[in-house]
Amino acid sequence: MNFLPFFRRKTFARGIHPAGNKSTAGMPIRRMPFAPRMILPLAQHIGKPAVPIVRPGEEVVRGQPIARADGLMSLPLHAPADGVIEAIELKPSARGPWVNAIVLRVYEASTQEVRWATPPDVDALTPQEIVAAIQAAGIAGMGGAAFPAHVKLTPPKGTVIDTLIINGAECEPFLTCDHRVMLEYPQDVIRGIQLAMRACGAPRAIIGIEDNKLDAVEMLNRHAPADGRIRAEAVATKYPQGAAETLIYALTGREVPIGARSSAVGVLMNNVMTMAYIGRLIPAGEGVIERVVTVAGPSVVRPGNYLVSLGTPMRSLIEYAGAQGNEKQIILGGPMMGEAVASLDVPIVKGASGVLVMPEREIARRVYPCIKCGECVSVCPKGLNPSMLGMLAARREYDVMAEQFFIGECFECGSCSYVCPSHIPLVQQFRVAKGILKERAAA
Amino acid sequence: MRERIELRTAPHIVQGNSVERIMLHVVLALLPIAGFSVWQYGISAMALILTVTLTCVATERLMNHLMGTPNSLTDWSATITGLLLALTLPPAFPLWMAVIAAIAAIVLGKFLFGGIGNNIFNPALVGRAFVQAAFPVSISTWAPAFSSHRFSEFIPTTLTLPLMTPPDISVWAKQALDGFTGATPLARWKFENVLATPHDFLTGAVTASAGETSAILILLGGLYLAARRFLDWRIPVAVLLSAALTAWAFQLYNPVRFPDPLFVMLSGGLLIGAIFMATDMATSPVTPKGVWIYGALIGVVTVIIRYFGGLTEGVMYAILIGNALAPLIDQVTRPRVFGEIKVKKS
Amino acid sequence: MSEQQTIAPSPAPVTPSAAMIRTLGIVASICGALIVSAYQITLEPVAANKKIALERAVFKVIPGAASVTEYLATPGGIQLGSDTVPAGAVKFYAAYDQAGALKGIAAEGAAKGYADVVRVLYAYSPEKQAITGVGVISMRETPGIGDKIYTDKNYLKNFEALDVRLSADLKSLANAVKVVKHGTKKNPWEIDAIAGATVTSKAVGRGINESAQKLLPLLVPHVDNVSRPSGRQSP
Amino acid sequence: MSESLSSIFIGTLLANNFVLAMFLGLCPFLGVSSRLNTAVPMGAATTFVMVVASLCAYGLNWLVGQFHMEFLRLISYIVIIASAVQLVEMFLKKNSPALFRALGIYLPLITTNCAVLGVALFQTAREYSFLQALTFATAGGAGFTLALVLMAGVRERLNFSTVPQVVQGTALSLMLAGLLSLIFMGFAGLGASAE
Amino acid sequence: MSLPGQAVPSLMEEFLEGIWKQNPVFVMVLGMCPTLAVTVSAMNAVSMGLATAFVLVTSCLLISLVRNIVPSEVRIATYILIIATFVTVVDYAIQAISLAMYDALGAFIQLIVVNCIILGRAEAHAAKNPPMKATINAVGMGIGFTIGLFALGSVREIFGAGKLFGISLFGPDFQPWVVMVLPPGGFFVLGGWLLLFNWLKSRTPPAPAGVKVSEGHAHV
Repeated sequence: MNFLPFFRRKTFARGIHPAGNKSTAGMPIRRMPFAPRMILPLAQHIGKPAVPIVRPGEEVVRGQPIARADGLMSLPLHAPADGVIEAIELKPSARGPWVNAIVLRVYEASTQEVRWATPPDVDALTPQEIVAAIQAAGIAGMGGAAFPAHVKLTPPKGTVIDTLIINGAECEPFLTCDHRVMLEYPQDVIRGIQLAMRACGAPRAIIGIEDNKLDAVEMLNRHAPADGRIRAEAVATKYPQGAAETLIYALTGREVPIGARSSAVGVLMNNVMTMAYIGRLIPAGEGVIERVVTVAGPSVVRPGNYLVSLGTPMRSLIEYAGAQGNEKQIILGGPMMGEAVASLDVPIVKGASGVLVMPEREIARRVYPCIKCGECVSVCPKGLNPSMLGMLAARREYDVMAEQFFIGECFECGSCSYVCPSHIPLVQQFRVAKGILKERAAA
Repeated sequence: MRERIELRTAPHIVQGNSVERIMLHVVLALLPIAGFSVWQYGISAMALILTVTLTCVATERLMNHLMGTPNSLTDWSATITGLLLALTLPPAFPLWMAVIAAIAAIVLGKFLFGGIGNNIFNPALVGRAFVQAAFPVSISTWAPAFSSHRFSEFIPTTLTLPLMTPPDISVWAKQALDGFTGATPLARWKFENVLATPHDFLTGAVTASAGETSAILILLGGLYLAARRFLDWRIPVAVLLSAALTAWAFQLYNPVRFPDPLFVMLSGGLLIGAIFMATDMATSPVTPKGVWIYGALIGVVTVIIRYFGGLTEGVMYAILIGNALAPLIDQVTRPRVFGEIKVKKS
Repeated sequence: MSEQQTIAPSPAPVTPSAAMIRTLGIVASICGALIVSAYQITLEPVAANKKIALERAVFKVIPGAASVTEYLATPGGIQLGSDTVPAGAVKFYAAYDQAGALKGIAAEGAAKGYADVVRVLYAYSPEKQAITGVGVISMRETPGIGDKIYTDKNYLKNFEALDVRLSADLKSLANAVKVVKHGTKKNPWEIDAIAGATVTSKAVGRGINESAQKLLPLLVPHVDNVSRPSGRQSP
Repeated sequence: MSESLSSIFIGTLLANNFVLAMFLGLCPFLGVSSRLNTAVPMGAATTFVMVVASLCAYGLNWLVGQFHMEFLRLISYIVIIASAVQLVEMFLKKNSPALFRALGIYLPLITTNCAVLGVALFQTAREYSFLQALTFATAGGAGFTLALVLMAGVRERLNFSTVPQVVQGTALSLMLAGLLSLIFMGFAGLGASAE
Repeated sequence: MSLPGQAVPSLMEEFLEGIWKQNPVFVMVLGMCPTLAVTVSAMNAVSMGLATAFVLVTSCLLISLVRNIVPSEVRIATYILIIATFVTVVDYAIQAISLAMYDALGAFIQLIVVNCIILGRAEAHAAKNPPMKATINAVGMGIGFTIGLFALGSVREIFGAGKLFGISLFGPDFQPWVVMVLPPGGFFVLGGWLLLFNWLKSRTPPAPAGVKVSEGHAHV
């Protein structure tokens, strides 16, 4: 028996404590009006891009499928509003490269009503049918990674899943969309979890929530069924608590071995908002056409949590929320792991949990040589040595990084860069290294 | 809405710490100690501190120029090296030798390896070890603290002409302060079996290097820096703890021959070494376990050199030995990578 | 760095053993001849050099001496010196003045100092039963500190009349020669250490004590045997 | 002079370290100290040969003394060391191929390592007894290994430093050796005042 | 050493090779044990240099003479035997000339046996060249080695004692830098010389062609 959790808050080793900046946590979710033009990239998820099933000039209604999944590792797309398909062409993506997207001109008269739904008999669905329904709804992981949810809920052959972990940690500063969803749609969350448990065969589910959101813990526990198979638990507020390995460790004490997936220790993990959308969309037989997005950052006039239609360009979103004029950087996602967007035409996609509008940094950050202060070593949640990795990366010794220093284990949480007093762009170097290693492995 | 947006990579927020901030605060913590030594030893100590610090800074700038590296004075590291070096020298040290020490510190200790962050050994200690080897007599010539004319006249050795042998100051020192013995508390214990009291140490009424005797100020500076996370508190704790435990064990073994742990902790440069020198980031290990091993090693080696070596003081060499071992310690104590379970040793 | 470059013979055509042995034999005989002739030629100059060096050292600690004779003190009595020193024997030198009268005895002491072994030659006066002088033969101590053992006048004063009387049973020194902390010398058999060069000054004392403890019990009962120069005597 | 074994050991290991204070075995010290995984076997092999050479030299010295042929001492030492290395090599090759492969390339180099001949010459000059000689050789080898390992650790870390171009190469190694030598001066006197 | 395919070097080139292009101390960094150990004064340095040069020249000559009759299996043994012989000769010669010098150089005279330069020259040059050429090359190497040792010894004596060849340079009040005659000083001074050469080399444009100076140092 492990009694430790009784005396210590559930958490993982190391990590950092950035300022929360969660002022939007108290703001209810508000719906944002349709933008005049929606941009819907075909690849809003990890895997094969969707295949368009509409042609330019075709009229669509809100909720209508406009692209189909291309195989198992793929998801369909649904029209977020009534309108006409304007084009299927290359558009800028958050990461920079231009990608194929369906452009939809929205009719001004489009209503908020979803006009395309095929509600199933939820209670009669088999696990396989639930998985198929989740895929048909086009649900991707809504925490940010956008991994197709149905794949995440299919345990690999031969593994037994005893615990489904729901990630409600929301450890990134600024972001509060998961928090609001848990507070405002607890029934959806619980219903989604129940469906997910049926899909993957897990006998129990634990919702991990950082202890700066005890109201959400209480809310979900209140709505959880009495059989006790689903319960919400508080974990320490610490970054990166919401990463898969760290949250699984905090809640179950199990360590996912290097190179293995979480199913190896009998666990599957999904984001809480994904659960909410499963719980809402599967019974209704609808597809994902909108999501809750936190709009925050020092340069926003009206920060808050907005229900935003997928495909809404940054420009429209920021115009609606208001910018203060000193904005310098738009970040899609959280401040620790999010991407700075290259263009204001970049749209909200399924994995976009937040839009942060940041001002210019006050002081120029001069990069010094590594002074071996060891701060990065003392914060790396994976127990890596970022200082050494950084020096190796600077010398392009990528193989040494992989073989002796486990660069493959780095999930780019950014803790090392956050604390580095020499301002070395460690995460950036690691990304380059991992990219090159991947290329070499493929070659 | 401006179209010019900037692209940076994650993370987009930072802790706001920086090398120059850390270093600046170390300088601030050292200033009171330097001030106390000027109060103790007068204008000679002042001249020593200024000469060494300015030489360090000038050498750093010159090396920047020669190596074609950017100006590194703004990171304050050369200033720290200068202050620390000055504080470890005897107040009567001839200024020309102090200049040599400062040049050796910056050139041999730092730029040989490529400047800040790359050095293997603490530069200030390299400088001191160099003059310890070069001028063994001058570096063990001590001047009395609180002599009456300390603010109006230099100690005779201070202004020795460059390259020349400094004069014998024993007669002057005896006049300057009645009953002056010319030996540090450690030397007096080692060779004469006379133990200084904690009171002597706390008031600075002992013979020592310029910055060794202000125990309270050193501790306060250390507490300040540790509280603001500008130094790794584990290192001084490990050094002092292991030195005290080793001294205590020896005292249990032979209470007549070996002094009490408090004497060991307060005497010599153990405090300033543990707090300001062993903690030098570039030259100490980075792994959590390694930091403890490193600190403990310094404490034990200090006591062993003091008790059994030819020198009276071992802190400097103990830290340098720790520095030399730090890369090995780091290799041996690599933390377990998360998920590294029963990993096959290749 | 060429680690790979070894001196292992390369696989060449095998040479018959006889040829190898013959060649090695030829080379070895050339070498042998060279060495032996070098040894023979230098034998005398080397011996003369050694003699001069020895005399210079002995005359320094025993002023007024004009000749030196090497002896061995053995449990069986005093013998003339030879190159090999049998176990239990101690080598010493007797110094005589112009007239051939014994001026003093000199012997070597050695002990580990600060950096390496410190070897000293001390003069013993049989009539005073005391050590009357000391000189350094070799040392590698820190210049400026360790060399105080032959520059520090106060320290050298210790050896003007250092008491090394034997105990009543003539088996050991009545009082072992001891180095005491600077400024605490009370007895004539004590040596006042040099402050700041304690390790080296102690080594000198230890070396003398060790040597005297061995030599004097063997020498003193037979000291009359060496009162006049005999045998191998320097001109 | 009777020097205690512990005093010989500590003194030879630290204060009078073969490499850093007596300049013995510098070529392998500078050549094989760039990586830890070659430094350790090199140190071990050298230590082993030093002990063997010391024992042989002790016996040989006695033999030479018996026949009053001091002029053959040097030549016989170097021959016996070369043979000892050869024997060790053959022995390892036969009985421990793994170790032989690990040390293989270093063994021939040890013949011309002056630390090995140095052990033989110094123990003769200091007239060490059998046990003293054995201690001396072991400590000498351990000291050689210690210096090698320290240097390798430091040099491996310097791989990641921006060492200026003019310093790189042997100059840096020498400067590092100088600094290590400076540091080892702190051990001076250790083991000397053991009264 | 001459590389294959290169024009055969003249005797003058053979002679100069060891003095400058392949200086054993500064370029090849060989034979460092005596280089550092005995160079506490210029006198010791020059004596050691000459002693080594003597062994180098005589053994190279002898090795060159017997090079054609020595089977390759026993060649190293033969070389060591020859070198050890001449070292023993030098050892006695120095004892006969000056005992003080013999004491100052200590065991390092006998350690000439394992000086990498000598065995290296024997193996790489004398064993492949006629006596005349081998001797001239050895003389050059010996002089180069002596110059290298003198460069070290003079710097160490000037700083460490304020003297050169025992003659005081700065008057009686000079404060010696003791570190220079201690082991670290030896490392620092040789390191400093190498730095100086590196620096000079980095300032001059690289030579167009010719013998490529090997990096680091070779082992024999």
